[in-house]
Amino acid sequence: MEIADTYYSKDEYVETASGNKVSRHTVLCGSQNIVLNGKVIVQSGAIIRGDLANVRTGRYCVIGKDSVIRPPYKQFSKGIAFFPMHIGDHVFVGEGAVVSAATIGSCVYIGKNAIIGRRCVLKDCCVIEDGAVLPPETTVSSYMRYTARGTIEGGQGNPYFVPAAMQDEMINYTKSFYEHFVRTPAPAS
Amino acid sequence: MPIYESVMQEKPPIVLDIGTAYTKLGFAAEAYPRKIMPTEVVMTTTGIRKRLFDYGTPEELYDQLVDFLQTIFFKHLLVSPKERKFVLVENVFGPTVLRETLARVLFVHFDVSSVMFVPVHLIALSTLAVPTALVIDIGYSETSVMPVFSGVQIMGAFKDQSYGGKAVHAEIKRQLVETGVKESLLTESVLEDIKVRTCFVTTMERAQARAKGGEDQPTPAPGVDYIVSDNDAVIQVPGSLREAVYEIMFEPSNERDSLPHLILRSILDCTLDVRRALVESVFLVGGGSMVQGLLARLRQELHHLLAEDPFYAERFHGELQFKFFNAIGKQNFTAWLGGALCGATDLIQTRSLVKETYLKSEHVPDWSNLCDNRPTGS
Amino acid sequence: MSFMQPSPVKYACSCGILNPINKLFFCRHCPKLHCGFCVTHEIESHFCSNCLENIPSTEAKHKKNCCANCFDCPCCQHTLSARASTVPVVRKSEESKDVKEPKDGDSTGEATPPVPASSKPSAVPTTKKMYYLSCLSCRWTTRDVGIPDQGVATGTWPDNECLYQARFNALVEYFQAVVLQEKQEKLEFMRRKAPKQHKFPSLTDRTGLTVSLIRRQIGWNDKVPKAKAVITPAESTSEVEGLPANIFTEQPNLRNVTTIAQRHSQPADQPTAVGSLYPQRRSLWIKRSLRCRQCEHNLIKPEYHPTSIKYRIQLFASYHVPEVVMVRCEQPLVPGKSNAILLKLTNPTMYDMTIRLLTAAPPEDAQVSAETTRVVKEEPISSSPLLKTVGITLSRQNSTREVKREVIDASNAEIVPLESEFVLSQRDDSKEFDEYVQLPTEEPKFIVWRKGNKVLVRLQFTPAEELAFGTDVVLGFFMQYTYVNTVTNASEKKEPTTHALHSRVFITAGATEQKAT
Amino acid sequence: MPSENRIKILPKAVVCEESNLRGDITFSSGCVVHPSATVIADAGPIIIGENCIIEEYATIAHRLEPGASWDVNNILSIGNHNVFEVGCQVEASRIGDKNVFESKCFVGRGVTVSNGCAVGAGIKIHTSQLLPQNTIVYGEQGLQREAIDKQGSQTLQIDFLRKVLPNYHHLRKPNYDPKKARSVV
Repeated sequence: MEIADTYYSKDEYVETASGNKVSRHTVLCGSQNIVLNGKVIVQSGAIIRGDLANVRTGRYCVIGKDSVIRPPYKQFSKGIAFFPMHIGDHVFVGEGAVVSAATIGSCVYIGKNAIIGRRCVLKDCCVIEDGAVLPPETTVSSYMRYTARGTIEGGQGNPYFVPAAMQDEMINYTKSFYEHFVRTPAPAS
Repeated sequence: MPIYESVMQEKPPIVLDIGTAYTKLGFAAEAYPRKIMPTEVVMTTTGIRKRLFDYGTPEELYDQLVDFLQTIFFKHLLVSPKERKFVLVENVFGPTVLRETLARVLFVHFDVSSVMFVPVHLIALSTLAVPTALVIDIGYSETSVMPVFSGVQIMGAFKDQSYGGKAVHAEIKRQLVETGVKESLLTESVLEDIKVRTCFVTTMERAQARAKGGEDQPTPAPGVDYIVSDNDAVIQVPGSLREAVYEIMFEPSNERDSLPHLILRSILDCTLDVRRALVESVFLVGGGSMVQGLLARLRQELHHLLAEDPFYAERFHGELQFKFFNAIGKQNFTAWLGGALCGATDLIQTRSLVKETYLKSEHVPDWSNLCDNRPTGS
Repeated sequence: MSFMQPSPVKYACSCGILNPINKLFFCRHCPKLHCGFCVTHEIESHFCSNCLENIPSTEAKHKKNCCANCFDCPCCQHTLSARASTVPVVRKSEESKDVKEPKDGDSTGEATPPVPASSKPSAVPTTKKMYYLSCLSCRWTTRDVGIPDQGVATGTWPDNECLYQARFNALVEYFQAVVLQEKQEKLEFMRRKAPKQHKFPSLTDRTGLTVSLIRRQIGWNDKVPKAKAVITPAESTSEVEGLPANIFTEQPNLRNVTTIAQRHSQPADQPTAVGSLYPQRRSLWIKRSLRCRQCEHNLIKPEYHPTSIKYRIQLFASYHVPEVVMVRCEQPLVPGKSNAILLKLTNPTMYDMTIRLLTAAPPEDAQVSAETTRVVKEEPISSSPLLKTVGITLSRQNSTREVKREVIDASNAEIVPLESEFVLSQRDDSKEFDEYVQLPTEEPKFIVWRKGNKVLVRLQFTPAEELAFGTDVVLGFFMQYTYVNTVTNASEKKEPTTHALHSRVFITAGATEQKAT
Repeated sequence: MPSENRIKILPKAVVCEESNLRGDITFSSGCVVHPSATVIADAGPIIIGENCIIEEYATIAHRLEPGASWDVNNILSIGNHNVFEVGCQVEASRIGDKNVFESKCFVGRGVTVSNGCAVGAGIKIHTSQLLPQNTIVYGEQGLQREAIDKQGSQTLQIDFLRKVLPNYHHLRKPNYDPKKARSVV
């Protein structure tokens, strides 16, 4: 089904030169450490913790409402370090998700209220179901689907669970999400 | 022979024991199954998780079996079923539609090269390397007794009753609901967990005292607070429940259908000269037989009945001592283990139903003329 | 519309099952749609989904489909992570002893908390890294069950062995011998019964003096090695294990009793006490390739490398079949009230397509293209050269096929077919970037909008009169489209052939609303 | 309920300005409160022990029971070294030391959390119960077990955050000196 248009008010969102659309009601800590590579939508209530470490996203990402992007930390015997977080292109982070992954590949779908624990690795083309909880240091490889029950299903070539053409579908989805994320037309007065 | 051996090494047959509640799966000549998984299927079309044997039409069963076996092959065993040999452990008196559909799925959909159906009681016995025993299979939906003498099943003496894991679950549920626990909390998995982690079979003396009622009741075993994790509630599991739920297998009734009666009646249905041999070789298999205290109780009950019940006292003669076999491995996969043994031998070549034969008639021959594992060699 | 929501548009697969287009594949050789049900699944490669290492299939088999390095938590089935702790190497009586204490190996279930002195920075200058496995989900560690820490993070963790392996092996040998013996006896019996037919002595013949002599000369056994299979049968006993004495008095601690899932994850020993849980080697994962059942061509073949997301062969239906996307219905769905639905059709191929939407199946041989011969379509599958030449496919030749099912026609609305066919232009990625102005051409009335390889079509329909409130309205139609095939089965023909194909499409338009009164 | 917020921040505590604090709350020394964290003390004062971390969207609430009103003596005391991870919602009646509340977990009122416990990510505990020492609530079903290894300490993380957060955030100033206060009381 075609994605319906999502409207936002002119006052709420800032559009950057590279086409990023960032809500004013977000908390971008340490914004000098946050790189949004263009056509990225950051919806209201999202928090990106650039103050802890660098955060970098690819093109056509969607950071959903009230989600938290938080670089992961690791404890060593002598101290603690926060690691930079890399997010690939065409990544969708659903509403209310908490993401503390080390890396997220391209064309990844993270469902609503999913929790991605510290230093998880999400490879390209994987799906995290709504409400799924990934314990720290989980690896989800390509074409896998991490279910809300905590099991992993799918795999490349498995026609169920994750679409075989996940890459194309995510590209289409995030692009059309961006295209349908439009400013509310001025009321005809 | 070398060719055959290399084939064996190349592709060990797949051994499946698809039970009502749990499926045991693995390869022939391996000492334990690779996985024991719930017999549940996630439908690829709808994503709904359901029990494999909940089906409306045979077509529905067919589709569910396809999805179920697909998971087994490509998620657990990681081998292609194509051109494989199979050993399937089956219930002797299981519904025909089941084995027919299963065979159709394997031959038509998965293109397997041969299937060998082995009867559960007989094949379980092969793990002992003895030819004679009274095999009692306590499964999820039923408990069945089958005497085997010299490697031959005495079909006339087969007995079964519906008390298995399912009945125990129902009993736990009934008792808990009586104490005021909300029924919605008691899902099948909660009941199973309560059964497995808290319940046991009590001794005969205590059971009799409880049945009699009166003052001198034994103090029940301590109760347990059980936390239902899914719904985040606490259930008080009374100690009396813990020791009493398995009484459904021992309840005396006029029909003489409690487990000890079932065993004795089954022995009585056999000819005179095999009875002593059977009495001295009782073999319990199936997940239901793993509960604590079952063997001890059963032994007590059997001797009690022999001594006290005139019906049996008349019919059994001489000094009888019930003896039990200990399974190798765990009882819940004993039948599977037998299948794994059977699949490791040449029988898989000679006694299997091969694809060509199946496709000619699209019919599975009945079990009676299929594999028979006679350790004595006849 | 969320990405995960099931698509309202479903295509009927050639096997009769309805699927959204992203679960369908298109075999160019047949040419037909296929779904996961009607293709053969094959194993392409094994890999560990945690460490992402490719494992050759022979090694995978040898390792029982388990990864050599990764372990699952026996408690919650999540992956275990190796954790390092620094321990002093020098035997400095108190402290080092303290560190190594946790391995006193009591498996009684009364797991006493060991003193975690290991994380304490030690005063001893020479230290060594020791590793233990820890679960980050349930905090289980190998120290909990008294497994000693290891000097290297992977590889040295001991496996829990099977207690009755020796007995099992003996049983296997025994039964193999018994069966073999039986077989030989049978042969012997048959041979004795059958009249002797050979004039000349044969080495395998075991009667006759000459043969016996020759056999002895070349060092063969004179007699069949009659190794009588022996095994000590199991013994039954009247001694049975009773209940533990304290069961009636002691308060059970459920935290020390394993759950059924934990037991089953360790099938060999199925421990009942939490203290006997043991790290379990992680199962491998596979990549699959899919093959058309009819013509044995691959539909999907992934790159074998675990981290690669590419395919070597990818015949997704969405690359070959015009995609129908439901945009919206013009009015609320009311039973018996005529309505119109807007559909977006996309041509994914590099050739123009002519599309017709019909209410009945087009006749089978409605091939529009002039040069198309029906040979292509009727090319018998079994006669493909591959099948003829390769010996191993002999058995496949009579390979059985799934019974084709009837498409379940769930449609409950009357469709007004489009009055004419229309052309959908080829896909051109370059056009996406330039500001392409559509020339105003004469368009059929039902075309609302057109851009590049996309077109928006207005299809009129009427939901059936008798539909109850809240039932889904399903539109069903046949979409006929021309498809230019660049591969052909007939090798002499080089030119692409054009087929007129059709798919049955069902659209769940939404639930009916209350009839306006 | 007191008319205005009375936030006491002891020296060496790091409390971001962008946090939502309501009621009478005491942050002991070494506490770190991230932006967008919420602490609500409606029913009575909340006293948070030393070296606690309260992350984004975490909510610690001491809510009014129906019909009840602000009571100075109804103190919700939270021990030392507790971690409240992103999006957790904790309304427990008492919290000991060294507990971890992982992301998006919910701990309802009536739950008493002792020491060394960890409530796993996404787990919801509504029923009144006592979590004994070192309880780990884990998994999609919220099973409980007893940890044998002790939880790692969070002091290193606090050290790091105490260094980094002032560079990026406006902080609430420590406004309460225990020595001075003691002389007052």
